[in-house]
Amino acid sequence: MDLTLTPELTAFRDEVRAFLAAHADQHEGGAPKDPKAWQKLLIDNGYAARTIPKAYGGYGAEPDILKSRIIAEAFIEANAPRGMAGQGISMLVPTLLEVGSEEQKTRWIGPTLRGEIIWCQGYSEPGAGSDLANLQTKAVEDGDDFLISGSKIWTSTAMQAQMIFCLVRTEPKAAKHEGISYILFPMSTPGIEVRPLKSMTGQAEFNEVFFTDVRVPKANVVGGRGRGWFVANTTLKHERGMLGDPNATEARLKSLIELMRRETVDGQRIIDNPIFRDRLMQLQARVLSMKFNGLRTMTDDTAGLARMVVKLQGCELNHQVAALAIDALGELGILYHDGPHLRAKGNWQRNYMFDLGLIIGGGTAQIQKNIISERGLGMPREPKVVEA
Amino acid sequence: MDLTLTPELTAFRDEVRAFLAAHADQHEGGAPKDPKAWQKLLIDNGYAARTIPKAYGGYGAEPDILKSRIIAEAFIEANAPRGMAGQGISMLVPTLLEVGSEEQKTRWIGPTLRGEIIWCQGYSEPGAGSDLANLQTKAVEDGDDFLISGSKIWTSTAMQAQMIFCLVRTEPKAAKHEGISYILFPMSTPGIEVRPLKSMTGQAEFNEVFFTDVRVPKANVVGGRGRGWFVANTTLKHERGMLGDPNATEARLKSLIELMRRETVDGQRIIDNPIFRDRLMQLQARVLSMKFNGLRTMTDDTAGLARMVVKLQGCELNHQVAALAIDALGELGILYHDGPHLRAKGNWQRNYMFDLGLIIGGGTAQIQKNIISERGLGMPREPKVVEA
Amino acid sequence: MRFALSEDQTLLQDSLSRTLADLSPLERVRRFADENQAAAPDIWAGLSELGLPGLLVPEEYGGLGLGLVEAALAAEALGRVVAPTPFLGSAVLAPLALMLAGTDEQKSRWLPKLASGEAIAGVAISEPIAGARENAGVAAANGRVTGTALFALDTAGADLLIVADRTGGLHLTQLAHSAEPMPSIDATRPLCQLTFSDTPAEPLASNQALERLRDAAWVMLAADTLGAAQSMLDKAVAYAKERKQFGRTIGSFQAVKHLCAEMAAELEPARALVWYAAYAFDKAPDEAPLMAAHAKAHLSEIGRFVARTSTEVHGGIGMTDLLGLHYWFKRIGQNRQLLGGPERVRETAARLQGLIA
Amino acid sequence: MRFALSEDQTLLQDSLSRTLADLSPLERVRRFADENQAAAPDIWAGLSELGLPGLLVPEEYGGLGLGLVEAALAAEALGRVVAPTPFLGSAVLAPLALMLAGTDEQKSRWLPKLASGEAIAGVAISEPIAGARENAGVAAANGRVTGTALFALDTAGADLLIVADRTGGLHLTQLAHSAEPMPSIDATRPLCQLTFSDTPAEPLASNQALERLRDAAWVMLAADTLGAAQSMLDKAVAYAKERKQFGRTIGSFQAVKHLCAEMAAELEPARALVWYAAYAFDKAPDEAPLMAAHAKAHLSEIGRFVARTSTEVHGGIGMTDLLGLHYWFKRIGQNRQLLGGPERVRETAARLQGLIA
Repeated sequence: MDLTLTPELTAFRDEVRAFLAAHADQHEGGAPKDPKAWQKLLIDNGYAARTIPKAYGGYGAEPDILKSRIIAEAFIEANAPRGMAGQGISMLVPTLLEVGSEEQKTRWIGPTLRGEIIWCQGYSEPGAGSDLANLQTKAVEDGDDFLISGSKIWTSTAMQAQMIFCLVRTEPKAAKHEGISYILFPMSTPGIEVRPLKSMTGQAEFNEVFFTDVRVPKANVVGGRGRGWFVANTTLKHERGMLGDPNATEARLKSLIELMRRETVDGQRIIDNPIFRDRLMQLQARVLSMKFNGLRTMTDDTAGLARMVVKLQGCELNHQVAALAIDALGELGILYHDGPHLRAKGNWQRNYMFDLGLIIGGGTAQIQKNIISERGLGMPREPKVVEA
Repeated sequence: MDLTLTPELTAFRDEVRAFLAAHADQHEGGAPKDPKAWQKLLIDNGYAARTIPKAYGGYGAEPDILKSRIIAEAFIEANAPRGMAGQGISMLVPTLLEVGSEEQKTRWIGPTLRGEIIWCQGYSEPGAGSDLANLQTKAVEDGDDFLISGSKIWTSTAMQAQMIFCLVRTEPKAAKHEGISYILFPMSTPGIEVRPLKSMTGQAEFNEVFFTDVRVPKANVVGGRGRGWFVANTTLKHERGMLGDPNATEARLKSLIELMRRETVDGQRIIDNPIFRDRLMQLQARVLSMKFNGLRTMTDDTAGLARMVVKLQGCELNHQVAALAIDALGELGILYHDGPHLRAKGNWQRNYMFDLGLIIGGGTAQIQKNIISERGLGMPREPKVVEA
Repeated sequence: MRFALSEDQTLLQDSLSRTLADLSPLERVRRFADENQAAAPDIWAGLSELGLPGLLVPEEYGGLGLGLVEAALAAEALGRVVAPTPFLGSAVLAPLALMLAGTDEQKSRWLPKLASGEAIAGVAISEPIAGARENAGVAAANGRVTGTALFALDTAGADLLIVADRTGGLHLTQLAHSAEPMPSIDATRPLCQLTFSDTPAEPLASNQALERLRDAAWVMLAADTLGAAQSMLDKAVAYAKERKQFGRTIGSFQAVKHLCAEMAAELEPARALVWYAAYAFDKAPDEAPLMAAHAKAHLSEIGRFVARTSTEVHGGIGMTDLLGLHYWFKRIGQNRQLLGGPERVRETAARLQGLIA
Repeated sequence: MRFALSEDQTLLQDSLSRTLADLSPLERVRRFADENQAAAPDIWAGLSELGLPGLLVPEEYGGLGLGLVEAALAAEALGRVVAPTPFLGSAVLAPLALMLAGTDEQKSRWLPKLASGEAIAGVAISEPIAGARENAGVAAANGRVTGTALFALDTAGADLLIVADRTGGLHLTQLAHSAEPMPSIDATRPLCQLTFSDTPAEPLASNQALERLRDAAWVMLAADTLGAAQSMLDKAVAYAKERKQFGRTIGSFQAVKHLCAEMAAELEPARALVWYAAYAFDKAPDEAPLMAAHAKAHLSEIGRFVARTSTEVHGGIGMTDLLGLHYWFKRIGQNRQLLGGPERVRETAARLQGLIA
């Protein structure tokens, strides 16, 4: 156990800091002035698309978890925006790298990294939530094409996206997990309708997407026909890990402490209320646990279970941090939308609701507990039932 | 909604109070000086065995829930001991009254009420906990007798009992719930061995009882051969209701408040610690809820669900009250057994453990939740599984 | 002795529920919220036909002369359908203030109009109860009030306002210098900021009136949460029986069943607490403040649990606007904080028992 | 940078666990508890062969010269098998006290004997850390101590005692006027009341020594709970896989699976917190007090949850003495309160960050 940096890593950190200092004028308030230029600058210097081969538009470095962490920390320190995110970069690109054809890699990865193409994800369906594999969107063969019909839900960037990566049932007679293909197509293809889905926060964070005989070449399948379930699952795991990011939680706890120091009721600071302060300390212990747990998962081979609990614990913790903020604000905590008394633009209430959504989305808490008990603790799977 | 007493009930309350005042010399510190004489006095005046017919040694009054409550409150007020309890009186007697033969009623109820016979209960088995109906103790026919072999567990008064009421499998070929009989026999019958079962509290609150070819006349079956499951279930419900008695919880909360007013750390009273006080208030709201819920179940026909949750909520609440007492005591809270610094003879720790046992016993919290969801909310039963 | 609803009370609740099903279905609530309506006179007019505004008003002033138990049943019914009405301010707190502290003239002037639904009353009592934020608070002198009151209830189209000053004194005024909306999570009960500047106001003379208003408000908010939470449980159970995943209704999974059982186990005893708190307000005034505090705080806590758990049982769809489940979620959330969050209310509960040095 | 056990650390933990399996199986623990033994010299002698008593003692004094991370791993291993040993007092707190505040002479006199296991040290620091009960506390003057110290650790057969006075000063004494057992729930770690009456004692001069002892003790108690709770989870999972009810292993019921998953989800991140707290004690002294406090308080809370939940998964049998599960339950319960319950410890955590006015 040694958390000090080697001389090599110390030098690397200095290098990142120097880069950030030199380019501090290119962003403001945590956002780049020119997003595409900033993205190019980051890729060129290895601070975005770091481990993606140069041939496909990345920087081509060896994977190094510690360097990634150093980069992350230095960017937070400098309040500098990271490279572009989005489902294309975080989910499609790793998938293509793993199972895409040479042509698919060459064609899609570069433009996606450079922010020229925005993607959305077509996995979930209204009838299949936790039971993702039960998807019904069908792709019927028609010569060299498929005709795709059905609908998808929780498609977050569908309104902006030029392209979609989508799971469709290409082999209706195959078993549940084996008849699915992972396929790419433009959102401008005729037969696609996008309907925004307003969430409880009041914003349309998600969409429904409806397909009617959408014509897509068979060549757009990634990873082989009928292999879509397995292709998708690799990156789903990745997504679940992201959902409990302890750095974000730590930042929120910091804001909460500031809030409690600043706010008063009848002239008494909230932080001086022992009941709220005790709850704050309970949450702080949890935030630190998740932070060190995250540190551990990066460098400890025995941390399988530690990795598996991140989504469940991290999302719950975010929700609890927001709950304490609302409670600490008292009546001010119910304000929302706008108005002179509103705090933090209503973000505490928004997070309280949005984080509950994250507890449910990306594998509900119940599904997470199934996974932890079955894969983590080796307990029996849900037995098959006699009759549905 | 009217919680005032009618003139008739007011008069009844005065009568009970007068009785208690007149006989206050017959008990001390909450216990009768002569238990059997006290029991007789109570039965003769209708304060024990109140609704049991005179022919079987009871008082013979009509059931009246409000009068029962008035009696209970007056006895608490006067710190006077109630009539004898025990599984014979609370479980066997109601069962005999409902399904016993005339001969069985005449023979057993009177002596049981008078405290001349102590009973123990033989329901649970080591291999069948929550799955009570899966019992294996077998009763093999031998002429007019059964030969009983097997074992029982959680038999609380087996060391003192003269008699046992017991569930045994008399029809091995019948379905799980239909081959069981409810049978009575003396604990002095050859072939019975009792082994005390030490619990985590350090005391032997329970026993295991082993049977080897214990000879019992077939005539000792109550309620018909093969009907034992249904015979037993009537009184089991009764037991479950008793396990969450809100009066007992209220008394404990009162002691906890006294404790918190009295105890100090570094000279500061515990009750002046806002964190403990807030937890106390949370529990007080729950105690009051359970108290009024109990009141409601006595007089409200629509209180089916209210009745169903008593065991789950009441036992949990008792455990939480004890937990707060331990926490409020701090380091003193871990003391046990004896010693000059021990508080309340170690009862807070003992209750903390014993109440956890009650959360588990008499239908675990999980079983209770199954019952509430299935019978209370009409949700589907656990589906049958394909393979064990 | 009977701790159950009387036949009349059951009838009241049933007829109210039936009427509300017509007057305030989800589509109506949605329109109210989406259009940021400040008041729903259609709903209030319909409820006025049942006599709801005059529930607590004595018969001599044209009301039904009922007690807080009946008001709690009404609040529960309103919470069940998240109805947008000025019930708390106009039918409970303002009539109580007048009955407790009004002169005969004030009563005659206002109670009949409030009872018929002809007049609406807003109420601003947050500062002395929940604590002052942003230095808000109202000062009173010589029949005039000056200052700011936040979180004022039911002020939309109000014909009179009941305002508490910093010392707890109550005042009746017909004019506010300005009323600014305070947009909150629960669009079904709009809140306002009132600013007074030497505004004429009639004092309502009584020492304990504010405490009684507080107790009544706490019981009403608890009852509203009870109703809203009961709805959320009912909706979760219904959804779980219908929705299929993995070839089974999700209601057959033990995890889902147990979540529903836990909601029921929390709610059912809480119902008895709310009933008793209302009963105590009417019949056992010594116990009333403590019971009101416990009802408010406890329902806030279990309301939060039920709101969250029911949403979880609904899965992703529970997070969207499609089923409108969030209206209940937010109503419960708003009740939690209005007129004091549970921590503050429990502090009062402790103080009422002499547990605070 | 690596936040994982080193090869040496893994070896240490493995060899300790293997040795403990032999030295301190359940039967041995049971005998210790049933016979109210005050010390288990057989176990301590066996562990001394591994060098455990000298884990923290510098090599120049005959110890292993390791850090608190290794001590935390040892505490975890001891907690896993609820071993009755004077580890906390004799191998952690007393050596630390000497190293932090002892003179060269005191170090030379005691550290080698402590390191070899030849001498045992008791520690009495409860009053200035957890608060004084029953007016206990020790006063020191002119090389003598007078007063009562409750909840003294590892005093059975102790050759020396480290005692904190009311002002937080530390003293080394070889004589206690009297030592009365304080029977507690956890029979594996006997506690004592010490009474001093003008008893000769050598002052250990250092201002911050007591704070360092407190931090170390908190981390050790957290690590002990981590080990005990991990055992309880392992036992619950094993039992659930084996026990059948309703024709299925109970581990196939979702309710039971989820209870086990919740235990794992709580414990796994807590492990990282304990590691970091120990690491900070060794390498990041500025962070050490806060991390120690959080580790102590957090493990107390989740330890209670795991102790209760594992017992529930075991059903009735978990409540009996048959499986001995209660030794773990009680060990966790005792760790929770020793040297301050979580509420008090969190108050310290807040104070350390300047969050208390």
